[in-house]
Amino acid sequence: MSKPVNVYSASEVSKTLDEALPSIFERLNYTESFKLTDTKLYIGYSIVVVSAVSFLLDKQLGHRNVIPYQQGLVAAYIILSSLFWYFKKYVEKSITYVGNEKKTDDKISICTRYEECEPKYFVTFVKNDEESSKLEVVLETTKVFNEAGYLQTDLLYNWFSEQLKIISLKKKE
Amino acid sequence: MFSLTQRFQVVSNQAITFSLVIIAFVVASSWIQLLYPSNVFQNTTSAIANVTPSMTLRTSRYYGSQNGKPKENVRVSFDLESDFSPLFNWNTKQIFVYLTANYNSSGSINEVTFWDDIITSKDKALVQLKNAKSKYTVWDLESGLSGKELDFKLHWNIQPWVGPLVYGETDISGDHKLTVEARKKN
Amino acid sequence: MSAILDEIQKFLVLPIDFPSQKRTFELQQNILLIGAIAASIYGFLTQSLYNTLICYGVTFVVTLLLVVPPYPFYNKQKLQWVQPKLATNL
Amino acid sequence: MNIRLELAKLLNLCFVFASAYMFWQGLSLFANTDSPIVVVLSGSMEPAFQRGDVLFLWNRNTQNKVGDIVVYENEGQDIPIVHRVLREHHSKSESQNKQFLLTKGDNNAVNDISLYKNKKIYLSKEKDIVGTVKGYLPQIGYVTIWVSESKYAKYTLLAFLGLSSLLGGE
Repeated sequence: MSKPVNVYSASEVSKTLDEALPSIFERLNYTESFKLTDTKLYIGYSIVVVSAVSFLLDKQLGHRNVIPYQQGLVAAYIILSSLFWYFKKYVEKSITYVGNEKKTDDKISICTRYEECEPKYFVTFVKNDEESSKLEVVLETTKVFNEAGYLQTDLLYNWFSEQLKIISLKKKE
Repeated sequence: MFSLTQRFQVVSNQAITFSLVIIAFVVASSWIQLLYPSNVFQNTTSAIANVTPSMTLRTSRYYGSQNGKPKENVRVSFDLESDFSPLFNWNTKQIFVYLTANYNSSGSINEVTFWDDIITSKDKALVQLKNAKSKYTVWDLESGLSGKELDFKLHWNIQPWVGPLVYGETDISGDHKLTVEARKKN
Repeated sequence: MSAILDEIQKFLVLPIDFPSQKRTFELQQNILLIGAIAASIYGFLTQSLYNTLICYGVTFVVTLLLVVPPYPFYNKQKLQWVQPKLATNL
Repeated sequence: MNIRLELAKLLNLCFVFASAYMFWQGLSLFANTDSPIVVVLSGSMEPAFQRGDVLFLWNRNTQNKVGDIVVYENEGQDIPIVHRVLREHHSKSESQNKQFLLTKGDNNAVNDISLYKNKKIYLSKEKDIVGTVKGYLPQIGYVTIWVSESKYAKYTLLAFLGLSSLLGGE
């Protein structure tokens, strides 16, 4: 087990749960799709590269000699940052996990969020991008963490497999 | 608010945010105090009299001489009166007042300082000088000052406790123009 | 070494319960807001920035004292978490 | 070990530095100067500016007036000096944008000629001036002086950073 978290911190708890999702779904026979994460990382690191170039230019050649380049770099930084912000807000939304069932190839996307000062983890499942299969549930974080701050992965696994059963039942109706 | 450090950070951030608002209020209110009840940018007056120049020749680099050629250095003595107390409000740390002269020479436009003073409190804001000597000895960039017409002005600059620096010029009365006599060739 | 650091870290986290988190957040916001307004007005009326600084500084210290320490009454509504027995089963 | 998770964590850390640096760079371009914010290091402008005060500079003006407080750097020296313009001389023709300045610290007895390099007796607005002081915040910058000059302060800061990163959990 990794480091314990402060269970009275809604953000830390939710982050730990987010990070546990891939391994849980691995056990549930899903393969993760990294499209969103990778796009985000590409944009993010291009921002870092732009700033690094700007920094090195300034240090090596001096501010006065590279003003036109710096203007370009600052413009690129602003554009990329707004792109990053747009991507996070409107494309990724709060999707933390996307994966496919290994046999049936059913796609599942999971959005998660938390609210300050509440021991709750809000999870929304969407199967195969169908609006009808949408399932919104709330996980009481008191049920998967112990007082010392360790995540009980088995309990979390059980909870998620139950939810998946509910979704598949819902579809048959 | 979930841990000791986080609580400390939240309180500090909040305090910094509000202190920026306080600073904005201080800057805005002191600016308004400069405009009302009387607009100090227009209504600060000064009177100058008895401006008399004296000239010496110097050969030091620190007195404008280059390549060993002697340079004309001019000092003036003068009477000056002005009241700067309306410039003091809660955001005034000090006022810097300076007496300058403008003149034109063949190729350039020039402004030079003859005298300045720092006023640190409202009690000392009344400037009354009799036969005062200029603090600086002044030379011209190119040739010399003989024959140049000097036009004296009294400026002020408020250094605030926080915020932007404020500059202004007094409405000067009295005989503030002076032509420096040509040096007698001997 | 890291075990000791973990101990220190655990010891210094000092959490408070969820309702108190909400309460302290609102509390510090309100006190600081009122303090800031009072400091501005008091300083302006006395025409002294020093008074503003002192007034606001006192507000800040008071807020810190009220909000930062994990007083017992901020920890009355602790929750029931998963029993540690299960942890050993893992 | 999940490589994407580690990369995302590293990205967050990089963003802190990147955004701070790009903000500074943007401000430099906006104010057209290589250091838009300076911390006062000497007492030569006391009582107007004390050590540790933070000054905001602007360098889009083509000329300075007498009385302006300017920051200049001598050629080959990286020490910015904050002093007041005592005299200005600029040419009559608009096309020739040259201006010569003589500066002095309010708290100094004499002008700055002895500070200028290469036997100059004037500064060039275009070449030597870093910026004109427009705004002022008191004492905030004292931390930087304190850290760069006292080794105890350096250790205290390091200890504080270490402790806060330890307690922050990230």
